[in-house]
Amino acid sequence: MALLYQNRQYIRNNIAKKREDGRTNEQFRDITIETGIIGRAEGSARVKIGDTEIIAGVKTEIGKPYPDSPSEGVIMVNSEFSALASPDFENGPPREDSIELSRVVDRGIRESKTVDVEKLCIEKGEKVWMVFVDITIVNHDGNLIDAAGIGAITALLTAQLPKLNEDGTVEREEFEGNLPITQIPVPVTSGLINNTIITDMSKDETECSDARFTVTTIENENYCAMQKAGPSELTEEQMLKIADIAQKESKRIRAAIKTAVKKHKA
Amino acid sequence: MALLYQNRQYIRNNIAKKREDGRTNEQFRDITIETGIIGRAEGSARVKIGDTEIIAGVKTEIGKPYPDSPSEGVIMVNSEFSALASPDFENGPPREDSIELSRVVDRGIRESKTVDVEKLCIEKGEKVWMVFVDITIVNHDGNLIDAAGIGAITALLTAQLPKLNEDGTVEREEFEGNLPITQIPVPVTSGLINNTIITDMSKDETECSDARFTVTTIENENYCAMQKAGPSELTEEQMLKIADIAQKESKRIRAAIKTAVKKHKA
Amino acid sequence: MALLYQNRQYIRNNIAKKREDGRTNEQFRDITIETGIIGRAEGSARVKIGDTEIIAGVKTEIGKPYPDSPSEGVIMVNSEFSALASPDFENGPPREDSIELSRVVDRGIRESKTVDVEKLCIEKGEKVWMVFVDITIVNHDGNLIDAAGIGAITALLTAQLPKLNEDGTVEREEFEGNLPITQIPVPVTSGLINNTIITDMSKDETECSDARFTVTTIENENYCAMQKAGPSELTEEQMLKIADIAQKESKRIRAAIKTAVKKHKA
Amino acid sequence: MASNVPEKYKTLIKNNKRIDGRKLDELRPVKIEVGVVPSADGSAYIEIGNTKVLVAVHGPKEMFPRHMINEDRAVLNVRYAMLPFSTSERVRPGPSRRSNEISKVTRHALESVIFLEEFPAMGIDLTLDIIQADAGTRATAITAASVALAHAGIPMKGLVAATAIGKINDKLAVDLNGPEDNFGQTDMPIAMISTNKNITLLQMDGDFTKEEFKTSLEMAKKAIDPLFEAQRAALQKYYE
Amino acid sequence: MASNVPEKYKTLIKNNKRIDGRKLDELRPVKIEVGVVPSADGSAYIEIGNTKVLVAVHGPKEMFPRHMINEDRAVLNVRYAMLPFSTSERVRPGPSRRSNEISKVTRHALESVIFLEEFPAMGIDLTLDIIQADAGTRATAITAASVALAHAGIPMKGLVAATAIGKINDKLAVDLNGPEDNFGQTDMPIAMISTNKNITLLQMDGDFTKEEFKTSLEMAKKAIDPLFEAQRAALQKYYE
Amino acid sequence: MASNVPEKYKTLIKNNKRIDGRKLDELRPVKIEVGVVPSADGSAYIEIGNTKVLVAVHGPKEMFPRHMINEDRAVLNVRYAMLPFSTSERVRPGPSRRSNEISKVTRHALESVIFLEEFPAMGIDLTLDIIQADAGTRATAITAASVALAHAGIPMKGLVAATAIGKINDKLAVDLNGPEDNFGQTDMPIAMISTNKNITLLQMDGDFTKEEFKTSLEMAKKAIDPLFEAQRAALQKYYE
Repeated sequence: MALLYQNRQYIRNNIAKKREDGRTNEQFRDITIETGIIGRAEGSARVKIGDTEIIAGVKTEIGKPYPDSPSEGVIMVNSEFSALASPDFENGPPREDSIELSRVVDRGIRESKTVDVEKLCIEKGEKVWMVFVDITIVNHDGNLIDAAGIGAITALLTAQLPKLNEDGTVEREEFEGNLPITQIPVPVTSGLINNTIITDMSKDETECSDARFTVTTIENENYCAMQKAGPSELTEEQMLKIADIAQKESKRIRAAIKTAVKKHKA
Repeated sequence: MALLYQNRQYIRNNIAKKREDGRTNEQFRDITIETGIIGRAEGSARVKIGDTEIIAGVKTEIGKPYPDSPSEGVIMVNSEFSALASPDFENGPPREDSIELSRVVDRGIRESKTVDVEKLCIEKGEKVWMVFVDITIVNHDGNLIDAAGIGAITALLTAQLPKLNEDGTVEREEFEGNLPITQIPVPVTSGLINNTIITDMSKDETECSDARFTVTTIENENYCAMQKAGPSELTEEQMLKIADIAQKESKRIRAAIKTAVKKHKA
Repeated sequence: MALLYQNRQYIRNNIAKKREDGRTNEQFRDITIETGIIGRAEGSARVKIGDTEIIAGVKTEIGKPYPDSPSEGVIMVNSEFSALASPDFENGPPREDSIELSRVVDRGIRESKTVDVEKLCIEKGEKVWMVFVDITIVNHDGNLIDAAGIGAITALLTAQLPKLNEDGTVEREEFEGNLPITQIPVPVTSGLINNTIITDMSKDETECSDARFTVTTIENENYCAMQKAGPSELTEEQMLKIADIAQKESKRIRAAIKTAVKKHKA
Repeated sequence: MASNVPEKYKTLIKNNKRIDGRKLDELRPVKIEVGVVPSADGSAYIEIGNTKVLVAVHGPKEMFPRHMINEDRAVLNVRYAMLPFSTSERVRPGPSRRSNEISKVTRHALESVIFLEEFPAMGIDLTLDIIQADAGTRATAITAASVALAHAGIPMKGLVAATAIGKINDKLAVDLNGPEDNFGQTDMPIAMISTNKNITLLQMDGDFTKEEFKTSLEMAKKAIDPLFEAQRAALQKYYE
Repeated sequence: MASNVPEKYKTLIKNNKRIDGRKLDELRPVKIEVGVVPSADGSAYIEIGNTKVLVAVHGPKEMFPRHMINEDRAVLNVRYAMLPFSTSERVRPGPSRRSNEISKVTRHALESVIFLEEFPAMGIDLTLDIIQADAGTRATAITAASVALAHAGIPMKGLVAATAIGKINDKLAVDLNGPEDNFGQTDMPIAMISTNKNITLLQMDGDFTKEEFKTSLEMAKKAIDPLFEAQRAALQKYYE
Repeated sequence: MASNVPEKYKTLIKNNKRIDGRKLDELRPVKIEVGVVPSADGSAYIEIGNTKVLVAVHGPKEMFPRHMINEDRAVLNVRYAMLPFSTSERVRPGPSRRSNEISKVTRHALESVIFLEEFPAMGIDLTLDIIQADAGTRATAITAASVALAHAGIPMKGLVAATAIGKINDKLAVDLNGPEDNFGQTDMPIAMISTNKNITLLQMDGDFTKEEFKTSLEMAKKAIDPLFEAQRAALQKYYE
């Protein structure tokens, strides 16, 4: 359900003083990360940030490489708003949001070379592993990009490659080792509401926001991906501030991912 | 044209006493089966049940097998409502009905192993025959599923495989023998109108019906496929009764199919 | 913007006496042809006829031949109305016009054997060159078919085939010679407005026209393609007259194409 | 007009006879039947040689989709489709660029004879299903369509029939069959109005001199008469 | 019902025990949880063996698309989807012929128990997401769906639950798992109403004698009771 | 940022000069022309190096589709497309995930400067056709777009221009060209408003330290000035 105009105005006018749920401006909601939740998937994760919940699953297929990168596997990240998650998706303009979510998470994984795609080559120019990360939004209470990004990397870190038979067929119930993952990118999104910077916005807060800025950080504290969204402009200072927050918060989240993965492998 | 409310009520109220066209409850309309009607097709049939008319045609192509069944050919049954058949198709909700028709006929042929798909393998994992049965509804006066099912199996029984040249190309004007058909499944559909079981419903009767139940029988009198449709519930007794009718009626229809095929091959 | 009824009537009533822009009935607007305008394309051209402007570009790919012509390359001509060209495209019934434009230009090139497709075969049954000619309408002031046809053949005449490496990959920055072009077909379209034959109609004139007739001529003055469009009938005499005009006008246009191509290759 | 002509189709004319025995100006056998689709408002089945087409008319009726309504006249909606089993290689169901274009030229071939202004804001749906294709499918469909429209009681100022003139082994010939179309030099489908022989459809691919084009139009004018007769006979037979 | 049965699945029953240790008339373990999707009006999560499904209900609410409105009653919109990672081979996102058909039979399986006439002109959206598939996805989804509808407060004359009866190694068995479905002889999903055990969904593929069909219906009637109990228990637990 | 870097692109900077001879903080040559599409309400053609873009504006006008109307302000509809022949490998016509996303960020890059509230319930269509792509297509398109909007007479509080800051051979550089984008380490397209240098678009892929990010923003602020000048000059020239 979209917010009423009055509620919008109330949130916007009071945001500088207090958030609806009492958090400080830069405070995340509780994050829980579960692994191994889907037996059919090569890797999987459930991520909750407050009431937001997503499921990520990794599947593999054998395919042909792209003509311009004959010795590289393919990685595709796809996120879909299930009708499960919110009735708004039926009526409103969801497709564009869904595409942006999908693209931001996809680029965050692919262009940051998180997966060493050269190790996914089976036969140059002919056969490579294609790795699909599919993300389903189960419940939408804001900050989908961060939840999806955390889910995607966690699912990849726990994923295994199926065994390849001599005759080229795939043995779906045996595995040959982990995916070649090189780093753990963590996206952190903050928004601007009535000129106040707010991190990990709820769905209501997102609807009241003027702009959003997602900054993805890797372990050495460098940034590997960024995306501004929303119609309003941001100042240089606001962007630097949000990037700072992301650097700081990503450490804690990365630690939680590592703990979940370690527990999974134990 | 959809029935007026008054006509609907009239049919429903009187169905237990008499059907519009004077048939008894379990009585089929006249069925005519013609074969070899399309010279370009590998096999073909025209089936009329009363004013309902369908055309079925078999075409073959060479394709790749599915990865999980590398030594099996592929059989696909597809039925389309042509705009020829009824103006309702333009406006109403036809797609879902069309998909159900298509799926029921498809499953009735495919999952009952009517075609021995292992005999359609040309080169394991690489090349198999793909057999397409396409059904077009020419005139719609009810009971499309039975007409389509009869048309599909008749077309398959009269179909021949094109000759395969040494170099892998297909010689479309020469043939190498029949398709490997193992049995003759015959669907018989009855419906429930105001708690009366009615077989081979006309289009008007179908619009008045609460539920339908299609039962497909093979030569040894066993059932090979069933499908309940429509929003109303059926009792166990009603289902057993409809299955009985199907067993009985299918014999007569199968005999007619065999006669048509024998005549075709003579 | 569609013409107002009054303007339509004015143009129709006066067409026999004078055209809006003062041309004689059979007179073309100025035609300009530029080549080599897109560095990424294997061949390209910009054609203006009055205010009508199109861009044509040739791209090549390696693909599989069609099963029924295993030793022939593939040529595809595709024209799209960009939203650039006119706001009418958003609302009106543009798709059908776009398809007709595309088909007429495509057939004019393909079925007239303008490209010797047998010379595009790399490995029989396995690998052939696929040549795509894509045409974008930049500004629409009528007579799109002639502009598109002139652009397509000019782009093809200036196009080169990329170098093929030993290992089957394509070297996009080196070339191995021209495309095998056998003739220069030139389409000329005239229309019927209130029973007067008018050549090279503007957009307004096209909207007032009752029928159009496109006649494509090759160098030996023979016709290689024709297409009547529009709901009105044409008499035999009108068709012969329009074919005559096409024969005459195509010479001048072909000379302009040749000049542009010669200049390009110099 | 393929490049690889099989041996047996290199000579398409011998002693002025074509491969199916016809003379150069002879149509294939024509068969037209009216009223073959009971649920339609008008319908016709046609065979011209091995080309077989079913045509149905629904309407005049409420126009869908609504935003395409024309307040001044009826809209003619034409849907041409080759059924999947109508040719050697299976045709994938659903519209293609080719079928969309043919739907459009077919509509234009028929619109000028129908008194569309008698049914403002309404729609007339015309479905053309090609059951078996052996060249000339659009011409055959158009010939059947005006019969089906007449059967539906839609007022027209004349009938429209269509055939093709082609060039094979350098000679002009009427109503090409499959091999003649595939391995000949030129194909020109043409539709005319019964009352004045004016042309409502003309397409050409191949090669014609100016003289050949002129002669083709003359040949079409003559060749098309038996089609108008067959149309009238079929309608008459139906109403007898 | 594939033709190549791996060695280990040739014997699906040994000493009257099935490969997962169940008796022939025994359901797989069932777990139902209510209210798992906070933003939905009703929701349920279900596990039956290794098949896992999430169901959400939104509505009754304004009906979209508008032209599908029924002025006399609510329209039940059902969307069944297998999530891409729910099976061995990835499922491409988006509707398929199979998922469209299952959406339809699922709607029919539930409509007769819902008092749709209480919400004229409105829509009830039912989303069924298969998270993990190990046979029986439609039956499992239907069982969860009537719980989610109840949770959404939609009035119903009874609950609907579903299971499957199958034939494996020539014996009838309840609630097939993945290998039993793939390498068995027959699969018959069936849905019943809690109040009268009438049948709202029945599909069958494979091979049944008349007697086997009769027996199957009897087996289904008995086997389905624990599902109704699990449904009630889940709702009760939620409201405690 | 591909993994296989050809020998000739391993060194992208030599003696502080880039492969096309530019300094690190130097834009490629810029050429802007106004009014190139006569039938549009506003239009611009731009070349930045080898990247060439045509932009057209239609509107403010009636908004389609109707259900997307905003009663309080105009809706900006943006359609970004790479023409099929604009890159080495042909681009299939029609929208892609990439083009949809770029359409969206481009809309957001421009909306905040347009006085959309002056045209309630109307639509402004902005078409961006990439004719030739050599990196920076979205930045180049945005720079042209605000010129085309001005040409269409749409009131704006400032112009928007865009460029990219990248990292190549570990050094920051302005306005990457094709090989620099393909074989460099980082690409950050950025759009700013002429009046206050606030940021309306920023995307980044690759690797930046915190310091590099800060420096990049500073570099962008300086580098973008010649683009604003080119925009103004093009408009001025048109109206002279």
